[in-house]
Amino acid sequence: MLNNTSTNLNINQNKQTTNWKQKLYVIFDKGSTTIGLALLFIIMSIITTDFLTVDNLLNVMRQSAVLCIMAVAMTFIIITGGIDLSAGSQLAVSGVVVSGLIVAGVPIPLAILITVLIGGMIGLFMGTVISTQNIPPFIVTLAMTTILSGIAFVYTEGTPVVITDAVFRQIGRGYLGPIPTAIIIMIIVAVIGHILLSHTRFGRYVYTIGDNEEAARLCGINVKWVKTGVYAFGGAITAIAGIVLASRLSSGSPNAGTGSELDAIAAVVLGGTNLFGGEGKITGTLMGVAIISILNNGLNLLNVSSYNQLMIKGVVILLAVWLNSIKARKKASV
Amino acid sequence: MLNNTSTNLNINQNKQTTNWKQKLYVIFDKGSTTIGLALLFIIMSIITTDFLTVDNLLNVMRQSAVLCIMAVAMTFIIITGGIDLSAGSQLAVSGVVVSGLIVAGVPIPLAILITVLIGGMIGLFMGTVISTQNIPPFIVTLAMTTILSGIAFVYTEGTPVVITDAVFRQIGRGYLGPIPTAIIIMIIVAVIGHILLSHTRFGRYVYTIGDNEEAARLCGINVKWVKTGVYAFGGAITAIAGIVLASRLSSGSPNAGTGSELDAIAAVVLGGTNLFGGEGKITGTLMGVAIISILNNGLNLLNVSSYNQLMIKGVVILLAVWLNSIKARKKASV
Amino acid sequence: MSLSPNERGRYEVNSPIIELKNITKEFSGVKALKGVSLTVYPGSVHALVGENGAGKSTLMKILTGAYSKTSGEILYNGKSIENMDPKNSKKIGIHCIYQELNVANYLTVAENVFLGSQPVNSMGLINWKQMNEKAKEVFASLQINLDPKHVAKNISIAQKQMIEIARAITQEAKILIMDEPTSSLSERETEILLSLVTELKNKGVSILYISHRMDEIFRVCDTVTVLRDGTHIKTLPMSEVQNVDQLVELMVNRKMDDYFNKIEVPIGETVLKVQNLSKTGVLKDINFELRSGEILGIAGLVGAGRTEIAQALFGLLKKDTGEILIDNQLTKINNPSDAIKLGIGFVTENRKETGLVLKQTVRDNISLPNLKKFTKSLLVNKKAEKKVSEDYKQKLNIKARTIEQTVSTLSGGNQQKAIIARWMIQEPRILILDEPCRGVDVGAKAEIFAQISHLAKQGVGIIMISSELSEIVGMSDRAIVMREGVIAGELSKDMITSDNILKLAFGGGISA
Amino acid sequence: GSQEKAGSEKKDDGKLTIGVTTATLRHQFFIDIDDGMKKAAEDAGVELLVNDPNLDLAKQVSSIEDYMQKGVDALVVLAVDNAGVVPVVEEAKEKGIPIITADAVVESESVDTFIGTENYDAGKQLGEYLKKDIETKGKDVQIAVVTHEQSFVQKQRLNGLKEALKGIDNVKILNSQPGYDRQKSMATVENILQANPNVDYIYATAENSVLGALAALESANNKQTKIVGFDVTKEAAEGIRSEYILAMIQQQPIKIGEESIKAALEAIKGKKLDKNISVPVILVDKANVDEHFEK
Ligand SMILES: Nc1ncnc2c1ncn2[C@@H]1O[C@H](COP(=O)(O)OP(=O)(O)OP(=O)(O)O)[C@@H](O)[C@H]1O
Ligand SMILES: Nc1ncnc2c1ncn2[C@@H]1O[C@H](COP(=O)(O)OP(=O)(O)OP(=O)(O)O)[C@@H](O)[C@H]1O
Ligand SMILES: [Mg+2]
Ligand SMILES: [Mg+2]
Repeated sequence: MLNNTSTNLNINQNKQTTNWKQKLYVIFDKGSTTIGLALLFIIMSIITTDFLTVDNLLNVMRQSAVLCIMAVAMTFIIITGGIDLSAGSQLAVSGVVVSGLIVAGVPIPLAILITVLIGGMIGLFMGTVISTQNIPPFIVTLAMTTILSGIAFVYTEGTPVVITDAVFRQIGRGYLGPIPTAIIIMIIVAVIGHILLSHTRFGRYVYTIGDNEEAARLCGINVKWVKTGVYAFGGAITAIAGIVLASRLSSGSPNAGTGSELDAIAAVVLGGTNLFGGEGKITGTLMGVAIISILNNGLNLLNVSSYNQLMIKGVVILLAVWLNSIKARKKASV
Repeated sequence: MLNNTSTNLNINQNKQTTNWKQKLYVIFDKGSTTIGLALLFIIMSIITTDFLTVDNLLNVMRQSAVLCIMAVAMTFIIITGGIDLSAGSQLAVSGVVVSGLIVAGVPIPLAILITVLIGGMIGLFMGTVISTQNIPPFIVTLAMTTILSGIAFVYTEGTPVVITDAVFRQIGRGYLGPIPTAIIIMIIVAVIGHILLSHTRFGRYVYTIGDNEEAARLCGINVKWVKTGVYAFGGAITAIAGIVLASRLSSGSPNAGTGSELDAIAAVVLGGTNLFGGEGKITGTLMGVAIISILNNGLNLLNVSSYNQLMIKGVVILLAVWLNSIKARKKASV
Repeated sequence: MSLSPNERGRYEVNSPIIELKNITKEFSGVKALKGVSLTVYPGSVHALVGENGAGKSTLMKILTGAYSKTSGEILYNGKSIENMDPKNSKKIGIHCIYQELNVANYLTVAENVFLGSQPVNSMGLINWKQMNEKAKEVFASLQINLDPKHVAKNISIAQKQMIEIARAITQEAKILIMDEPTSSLSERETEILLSLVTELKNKGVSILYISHRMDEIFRVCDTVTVLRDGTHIKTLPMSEVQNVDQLVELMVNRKMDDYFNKIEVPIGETVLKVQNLSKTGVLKDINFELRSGEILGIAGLVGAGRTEIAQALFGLLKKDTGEILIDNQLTKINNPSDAIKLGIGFVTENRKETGLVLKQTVRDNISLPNLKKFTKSLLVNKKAEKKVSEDYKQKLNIKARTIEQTVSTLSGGNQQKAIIARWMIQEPRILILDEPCRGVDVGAKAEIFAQISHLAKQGVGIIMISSELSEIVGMSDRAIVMREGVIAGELSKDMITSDNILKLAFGGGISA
Repeated sequence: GSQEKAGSEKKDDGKLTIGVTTATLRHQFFIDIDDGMKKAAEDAGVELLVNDPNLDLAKQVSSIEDYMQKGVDALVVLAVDNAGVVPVVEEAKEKGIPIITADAVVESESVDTFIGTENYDAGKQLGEYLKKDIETKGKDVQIAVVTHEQSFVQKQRLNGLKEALKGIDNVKILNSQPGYDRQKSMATVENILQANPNVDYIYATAENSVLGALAALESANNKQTKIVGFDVTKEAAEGIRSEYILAMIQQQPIKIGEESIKAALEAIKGKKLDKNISVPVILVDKANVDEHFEK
């Protein structure tokens, strides 16, 4: 009896240790982005007293809302093996559209709805071209960048459209209780994105297409539809980002957002999504966004001079991806 | 006997007609970029009298020299399945370096040599990181963009370095006989690039790696070396582009060239190179460069206002790639 | 030809050219090889057999340096070699035809033959002319008709396999590893390959030969090594192996009596009728029908158009003329999705390119076309999904640690099983299997055939394309034989014999 | 809580902090403003924080938010865009931080003062000069425009010049052509010269487009066509001497910088400032170039 018990104990202990080991392994295996993020967080907390305050953390989150929403859309697109270089211009277009509508007196909810629909239509157009005409997404979206940018400039004649509506401002600058509205919107988008990607058929098809398009087709998946759907969804989500940005700026500017697609792509890749498609997670993207936002915030708080910021940012991103790649290399070096 | 002869004749005739048909087929199959370019050329010649003059054509070629040299380097990189988003910053760095050296009194040939070497080293660094650390080129070169840009700004403190040396100015502005020097440099680089890519083992390894990296490795190709070599070569070539640009502008500016990597990538893709690697040609790239340069030139000649230029450029690039993709779809739908 | 005991003695006196000693290999904590040793003598053909996942390919990849070993020693001519990599192994004359084909799709056929060692002229430039001519010569010697200038992308998998074989010949290797070289070849090419193996052996080349086709092992091999679950079971000269059953027993560790598990089931109504199907240059006037519960074998040589029939049925090949009727209803099948809706399932011949979703798990791969079944109120029910996948992992004996293992890390045969499982869950009315047992071991084959029979019993009509005559003979209720895009003949159950199939395939007639 | 503490700590050692968000530090003009501010801050013994969003509006807004976290005593804003910073600036003002805008006007009650060039007026001034030159020619003239139309400030300069030339009917102003950086501007001007070899003037609305145009004219050896534009640098001064450039508006960036800091300090002290502190521009041509730029 006694013997038996001790054996049981032993077994349990063994189980526990392996569990622990496995967990550690999993953290390192799947979560080296986590490590990078944690490192950055700790370093920032130590070297500047302004960083680790509730206020500032909310501030960082609020700042990251636009990027985060964009990055959620970008995650879907990149997992299909695509890319969206026009996301920044889409931001500008939707900002300009929503402010134009509001200034024209359209009620805010309707204005938002129309803007999101237009965003979806832009995505739909790109998705259709990409999936039916067999043109690389890189080039379609690159061309769309200048087209959309041109449209935004022609529409506004280069002058920002100013929104004076106080309610609209609340979207990007207001609070719901103690929490900034922008953060709440960001969380909702991320949660929807996560569920869609990981727990629905559509999401699973997105992965499959990015991995082996031919296999997907042979399994009866309507590859064209799914791809088109991803870009349409991406366009709609990016329009939401554009609306939040317009609210933050209380204006729609054709200049706003240019170049932010690169930040979004960087966040997605930092989060472990494979640029060649087939692999990735919204949770990873959130961490990638956090890394970029904390880095920007920290460098500002530390008052690093602008040229040095350029260099430091590059180096940190490189290091973070490198940390993340160690697991990949471990796997590859079989 | 007679019978025999006639049969022979028949065969010969058959051969000829099939040859003709084949040739037509080949033009359409391989050369829809050619068609796009030809269309653009014809349209421009018709709608503006200023386009089709020897002077203007030399002007277009001279303007395209920098882009073309960059695009040759980019072609190699994209065929391996990579990308170089830092090419624009490399342009700035090499411009700044060469002008700094010349202003410091270093003899021009030496200054050029050093600059090209530094360019090669930058490429070598990126290539090493990409090939040994298994980090996606997109992200490595994106990070390098800000790092290099930062370096160029710190080095110059943001102020362009002015070159007054008349000999150096000749590189970008001078003539050899009736032909602008820049065009000659461009042609030399393109020819070397073509031979290297299509007629040497190194070049064929570049294709193999982009096509099937695992196969390349298992065939005993040193994938890491070849990849690193491609980026190093690319860096050196891009440095040459930077030198030509610095000479054209008579100064090295840390701002010069930013964003031009996207033009280079667009040119390469317009030329039929597969963004996923394995496929592509220098000759195609030349045509892509021509499309972009003629477009820019034509829009200026036509006095199209700058916002409209944005839109038209996007649309034309989209159309050109679309034309190019028809063949791909034809093939795929067998 | 077999060696006299005398000759074999001579080889054994020879010192070994390669010795693998105590090789172990771990993949993220799991041992794929547990101390395997292997000795290879010059001028002999050494067979490596074992179940799917036994570790054969892994052992060979360690020998070529494609994988690094966890521990153990590799000796070449008695000298220990550390840091083996593909480049080094190539240098010392080891060449491998890997199980998963390694063809660069956008390069030409000739370049693929000379991949990594294209001939160059004195200036260091590629000598295209010489390369193309050499490639042509090799193809001629292999009796295959391939244009060296053709881009490799559009050739069939069998032709890709032949490219690899051609590559192996041009390398003039001292040690040649062939990992299931015949798995996608039909009779004719297999014959050519086997005679090539003998020829090379006589030239003194050592050959390591992996195959699940037992008859080949008996025909060309001198020695056989059996692996099971990553351990070395036995090495013995072929002369000491009495029959296939003995060898199989060593492999699977149990007695096997029936390889096919064919159950006779009553044949039902016609479910599928193909009429006058034609496609210029590929298929000509194809007519046949399929009944529920029937297994229809399609035989023929590589390139005869078997796969194309399947593709036409599945909406992958645009036909020029012809009708496809299901349940006597005219159908329009423009894409796979149409076909699936009509109850057709299709296991393709090239699992890597058209089947597997490599970055995903075994579960994902199994459930892929069946997600609709697991979807409850918009969300995928992972529990149900897991249960079914787990079920089929057991049924088909898929060797994976868990169903959450990435499918790319499974052995070739087990990947094939996962794909077959995918379509079984679908519960199709018509199931097309294109080389269903490509790379599957004898034991697992029996399991798959049992499942196929089981499906037939449930009334599924099955079309089975196979290059292995024994499979057609053992499983079919009826067979059609293709030759150059036309149906050369149809054989009723009692007429299905190897002889008859071969005669039709090669263009002869058969006597009733 | 901790934020106030950080602020009070700074007050303890008596040092004031001014947060600057500039438009970009990649152009000489803004670098000069930056130099002016640094100099003034050093003289006054205040700590200067500088952030460079490099023309990204969202980043500029974020940087102002970050300054609020840090608790700066005053903000100097060189707005990337005249509208987008309004809400965040108002938020800062609500927290009691004085707002100084420089270079680009920001329309808001919260702004204490604006310091900089009246770009529209400066454009007009250049236009008046040009008008005289055109009148001496007494023939039809063509003016090509090289500009970065996406820039608000450059647009004002263009509008100002157009206003001045209104009413003269022998002037044709061509459509604006793109010229963000030097390389692009140079190519644009080369192309313009192909289409209109007889173009009389090139109006380049900023430093880079002037220098790009200069490179194009120099390389074509074209002294028929004259450049007018903004922001004289050493290279441009050389261009004025060699008569490629007819006249230019020289802003006083260093002075703008200095004035901004001075204004910020006064605002911190609680002084009420003028809404507009204009820093005059200088029109530089061959006659006075040597006064302002050494050879
Ligand atoms: N990259 C890898 N990562 C993890 N496990 C692997 C990897 N490659 C192979 N394995 C595992 O190693 C074992 C041996 O696989 P191997 O491919 O050598 O089998 P095999 O004998 O060649 O089988 P088959 O006859 O099916 O080709 C299998 O259990 C397989 O899952
Ligand atoms: N996508 C394609 N483009 C051009 N030719 C093709 C394509 N696919 C197949 N072919 C050609 O069609 C012919 C028949 O193909 P395939 O070898 O697949 O036939 P098969 O009878 O199914 O042979 P098996 O099943 O034994 O491989 C071959 O000559 C092949 O080269
Ligand atoms: Mg194997
Ligand atoms: Mg086939």
